[in-house]
Amino acid sequence: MKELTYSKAINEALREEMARDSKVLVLGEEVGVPRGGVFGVTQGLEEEFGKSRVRNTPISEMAIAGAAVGASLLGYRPVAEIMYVDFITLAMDQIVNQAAKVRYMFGGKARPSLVIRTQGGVGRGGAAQHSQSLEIWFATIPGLKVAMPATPADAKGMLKAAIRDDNPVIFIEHKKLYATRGMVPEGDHVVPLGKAEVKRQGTAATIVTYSYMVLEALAAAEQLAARGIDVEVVDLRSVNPIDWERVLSSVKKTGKLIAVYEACKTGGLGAEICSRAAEELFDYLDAPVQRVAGLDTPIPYNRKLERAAIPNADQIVAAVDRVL
Amino acid sequence: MKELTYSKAINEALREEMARDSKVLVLGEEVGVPRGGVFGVTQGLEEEFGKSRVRNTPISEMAIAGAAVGASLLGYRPVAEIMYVDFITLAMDQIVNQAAKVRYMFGGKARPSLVIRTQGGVGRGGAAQHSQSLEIWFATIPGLKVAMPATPADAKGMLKAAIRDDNPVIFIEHKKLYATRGMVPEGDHVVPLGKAEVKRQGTAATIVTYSYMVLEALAAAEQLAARGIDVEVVDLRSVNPIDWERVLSSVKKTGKLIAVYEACKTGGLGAEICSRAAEELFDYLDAPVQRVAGLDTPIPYNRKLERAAIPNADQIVAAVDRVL
Amino acid sequence: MTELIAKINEEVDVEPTELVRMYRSMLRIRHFDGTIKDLFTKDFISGPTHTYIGEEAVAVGAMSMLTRDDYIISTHRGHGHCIAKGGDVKRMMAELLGKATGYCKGKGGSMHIADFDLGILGANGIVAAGLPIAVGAALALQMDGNGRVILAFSGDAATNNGAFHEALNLASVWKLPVVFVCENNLYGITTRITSATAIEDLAIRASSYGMEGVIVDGNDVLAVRRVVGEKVAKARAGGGPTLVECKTYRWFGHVATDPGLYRGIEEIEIWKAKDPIARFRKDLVARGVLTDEQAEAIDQEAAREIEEAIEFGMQSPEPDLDQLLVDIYG
Amino acid sequence: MTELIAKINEEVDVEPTELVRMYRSMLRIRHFDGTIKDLFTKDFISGPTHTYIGEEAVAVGAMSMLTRDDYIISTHRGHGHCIAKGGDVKRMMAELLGKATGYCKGKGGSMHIADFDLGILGANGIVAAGLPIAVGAALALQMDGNGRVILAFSGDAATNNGAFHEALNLASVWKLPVVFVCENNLYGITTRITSATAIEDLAIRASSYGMEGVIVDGNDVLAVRRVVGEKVAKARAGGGPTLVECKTYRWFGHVATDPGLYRGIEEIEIWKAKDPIARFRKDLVARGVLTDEQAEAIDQEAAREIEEAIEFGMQSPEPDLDQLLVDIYG
Ligand SMILES: Cc1ncc(C[n+]2csc(CCOP(=O)(O)OP(=O)(O)O)c2C)c(N)n1
Ligand SMILES: Cc1ncc(C[n+]2csc(CCOP(=O)(O)OP(=O)(O)O)c2C)c(N)n1
Ligand SMILES: [Mg+2]
Ligand SMILES: [Mg+2]
Repeated sequence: MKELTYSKAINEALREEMARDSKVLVLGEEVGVPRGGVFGVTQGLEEEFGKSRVRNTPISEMAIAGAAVGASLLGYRPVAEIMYVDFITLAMDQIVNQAAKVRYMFGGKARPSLVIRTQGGVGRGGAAQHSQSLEIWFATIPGLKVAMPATPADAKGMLKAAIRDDNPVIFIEHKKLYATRGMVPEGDHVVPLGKAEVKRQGTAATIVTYSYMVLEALAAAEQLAARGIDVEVVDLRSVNPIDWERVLSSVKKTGKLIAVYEACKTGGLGAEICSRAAEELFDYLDAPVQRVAGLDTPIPYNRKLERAAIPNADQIVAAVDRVL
Repeated sequence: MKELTYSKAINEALREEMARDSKVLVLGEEVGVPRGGVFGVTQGLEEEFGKSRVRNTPISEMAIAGAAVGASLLGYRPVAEIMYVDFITLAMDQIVNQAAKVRYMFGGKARPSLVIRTQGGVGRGGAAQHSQSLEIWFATIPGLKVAMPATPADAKGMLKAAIRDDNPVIFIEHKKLYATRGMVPEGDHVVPLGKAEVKRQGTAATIVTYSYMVLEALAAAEQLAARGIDVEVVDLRSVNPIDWERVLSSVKKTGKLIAVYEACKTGGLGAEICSRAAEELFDYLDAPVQRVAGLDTPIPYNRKLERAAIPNADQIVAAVDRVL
Repeated sequence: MTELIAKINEEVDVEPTELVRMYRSMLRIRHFDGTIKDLFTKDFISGPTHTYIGEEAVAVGAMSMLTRDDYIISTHRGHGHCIAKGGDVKRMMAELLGKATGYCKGKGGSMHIADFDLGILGANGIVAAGLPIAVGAALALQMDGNGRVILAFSGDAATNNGAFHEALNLASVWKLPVVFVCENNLYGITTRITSATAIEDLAIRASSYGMEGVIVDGNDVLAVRRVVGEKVAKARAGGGPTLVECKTYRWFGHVATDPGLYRGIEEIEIWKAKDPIARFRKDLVARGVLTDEQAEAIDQEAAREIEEAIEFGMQSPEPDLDQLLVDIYG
Repeated sequence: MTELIAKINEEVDVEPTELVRMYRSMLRIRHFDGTIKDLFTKDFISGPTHTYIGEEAVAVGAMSMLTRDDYIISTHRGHGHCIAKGGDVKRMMAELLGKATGYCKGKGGSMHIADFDLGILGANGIVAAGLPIAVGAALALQMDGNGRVILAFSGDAATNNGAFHEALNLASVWKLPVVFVCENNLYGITTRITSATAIEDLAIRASSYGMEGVIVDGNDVLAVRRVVGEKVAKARAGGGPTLVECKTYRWFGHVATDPGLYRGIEEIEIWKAKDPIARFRKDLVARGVLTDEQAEAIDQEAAREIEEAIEFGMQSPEPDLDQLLVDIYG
């Protein structure tokens, strides 16, 4: 184990996988020399693996995604970076109509072994076009997998799993997580996709969340623990497919569900969590399901407003209090 | 009142609005002479209103949507057609980052008075890239309105409302509805956006649905009525914003909710409906909420498989039976 | 940058067996697509289904210089590409009929036929979407470094889509082994290319990417063969991509149900008179490669093959219902 | 198609007051963007914020031939465009500071400043996304039929995006009154344009759309004025769109926090020596339009205006919290 930032953990996963498998490529805007991506996540890769396997691209999101699809069909394992998830709007056809569909519509022949790395969420002042949380777009598409790790260890382990996976994986990082630190197992640390993890055990209520909001949920759990209330925090880690077994067994145990997510409340992923629980655990739920989510608004520039647009630990605490 | 097909009802709305307001334009692939769109919906408009107001475009979905945004900012009311909702993947930036955001991010100055007409859903043999139901992508975006009428009368009335609306409206038709017929009020028949309608009254259970599935739900209601079971069918009509008052008051009354939608079950709009009911009507629901939805699969070409991929009246009946 | 290739049939140094193979391939396409309208009308086929009749010289000429190990990526109008690359007409027809024996187990249909073993990376229901994918495949081929290439097909109207621009730019800046074959049949659905863009010759677009652009008579199978062959050789040698515009015409409507008459009978007749198959046949007979009887026999053999393909497809079973949820993830 | 405009300063028939206005506008831009780094470091500004220093001649020259009723659409690097079109530096600065008095009530920030009353349809955080919007605005202007035009700005790197292709093609086939002004500052973030495309002169891309393409020295404000003015006049007269490539350079990094040194000190120094403001000032003094003292005084006035703008912004209130849910729908 060693302490790494989230961003270095991702870098390490890329380095290890590139060293392990010569079919792994990295492409995207600015991913190579000099900066290794505008967030520095791919730093050093071009120096280590060369221009051929680490490719800066033009500002052509559609071609970046399409090139990843095409290279994967010939046996490569491209890891494409889309700088902000907001820009993935330009690559939706390649992701949704091509990558997600080729295996099925060609009757099983294709192996779209690609990863699209991107980052989303509210950071500091990105405003309406640089702050979105769009994971529901991919969570609802069969054929895609969607990973949204919250910790450096999961980021490393899930990216390794994603690269080795034979399906298109949308790997959504969070800009506010890059600088966070955590212990990361050394060596071949692989975290399977589609598996949630209980990040904190408890019995009073179940908080289901993912990505940056795991940190807010854990902070809320601390506050509640100080008052003698032990909530369970389930980190989905993958939002497609969702680990229903883990989610539902926790809710069964606690009888209470709070779904926490940064995306706009209406139509966001938490709706799926709550709906599934309401369908399948009717006899177990002893309080209404709760959603603590982003407000239904574009993200404003002003910091005070920006902060108010998304959930925080206090709101999570309040939601838990409502159901106890 | 006169009987019209869904497609003619839309055509009539366009004609009436173009006659009423010279700022209304129609643009898109094939919308003009000779065919008036590949589904014939815009037939006759170029002949009546001229080349300047009815414009065939190149196969440039991004530019079609962008041109609609730009013209709206200068006071026009463009109605752009994207031939299949599957192709809207190519216009997501203009719709989500531009149209939906301009008013907010410019501090209220912009008036994005545009309509994007498109059509979706499973038809006959369109397969994985011509059959999708992607409304959740837009239902989760604040700033957009999303209309999905099920009847000729609603299609006409809602399109008129959409054209007069000062917000970007994604108007999603259904390919299987075009040939359906229904009575349509003559004259200035405007159906407000954001208002659901009870298409059939009942007390045994509430079916909440929209677009083509309204027909399946009504067929199911008939079958159930034959057995003495009266279900209420709520047609959302608009999926952004959702008419919560109407939805929740019906569920309050019946105590049972079945959400029916053609899109993939996981992450689809029905999750939002069920989640909201579970949150707000905990004390009223006397059976688990149900979802009757498309399977989580790309749509296959073969007709037998295609039919099996999406819900039908029998499945709706079965779901009602489960909760009674 | 743009060079017009005129008549180049004079000196042909192609083996007679190869010429006959090409002729047979063109006829297979013609007969295959000749059955579509009928099958559609009888409701055996559904979904948008596009015929290649009139354009056979492009697919057959372009692909005649590829090996089995080379790749192609096709379009919505893909039957001809698939047949020219050696696709099995039985499995193609079974796919159109939605059968379990089809190329995609009946799950893809006309717009999604693919045969990865033959290097056919698939038809595509999204206009121009194959081009960025071809760029990725070409990147893989460049990294493999064994001289293989990919042909990326598109229509004329497809060149107005952003995907075309991004794909050609990226292919050129990375000097990838791809030849972009643009089938300019003058229309996208009912829209004439000249009302969708202010230029006539699409090959000129290559210059925006520092790429070579060439125009060729797309109804002259040997001209297409020579030009594409040259550009394939250049790509194999590391010379980077080329845009080859083939001027041609689709005889029938955009899809099976479209009579296509918005183009005017006269225009259609002019182009039918330039029938690439009749022209090639005449040429082959004139050169003594085939007798008239032999040419006719090949025509009839091709027709029979397609009959057999229909027979095969009709006899084949539907996919099992449990196929619905198979092949989503791997 | 592409024509290189060299030195054209010899015969200048521009009113002295107009020359002085242009000079002042360039200085406003320089001083405005000169404050960014400091404000950012002190944490008064957040989010990606891009400076225009070094490129002032493009915005000011291009916009000097517009009327107040004409339109522009800007980019992420938009402060210069806004100032050149007459934007209020107080409201701009207040916006950067996230204040209620800002152009967008503090809800937009640097990348979303707009002033519809002045025809400024907004900066844009998405590269190239303004171009299709400009086409729609130009369509509106064409239908209005009163001779107004729109200038659509983009960077060099933006021309590799599909949006550029679709927008220029559509503008050309519809002969819309738009002039595309491409600011070729040689880089997109750290990526040199020549490693993102295989061509050097981006104006050549116009030929793909049957459009006129022109290159101009983007550090020569009068050259930009003349060339863009000509193309604006052509657009007003129904002559359709033009692509004008302005060769220029950004002195500093891509965003406030980027030193920009990946470009090499030497290259940066070469371009600093071509300072468009110093050059214009020298020219104005040489022509007797201004004395050195007057030129200096204008510089100081501009600096003071920006100081006042900061003062204004700093004093202004934050938006109320209830603004969060206002302006979503209208
Ligand atoms: C992105 C996209 N837009 C629109 C369509 C509908 N469509 C199918 S084929 C076609 C015309 C294509 O024309 P062209 O590229 O010239 O090819 P051709 O059909 O002439 O072979 C259109 C518009 C589509 N499939 N994909
Ligand atoms: C679609 C999209 N991709 C990527 C980005 C990130 N980005 C912001 S500015 C920029 C570089 C733009 O370069 P250029 O067009 O030359 O304009 P310049 O910054 O040089 O003025 C990039 C890649 C973005 N904002 N939008
Ligand atoms: Mg065509
Ligand atoms: Mg630049």
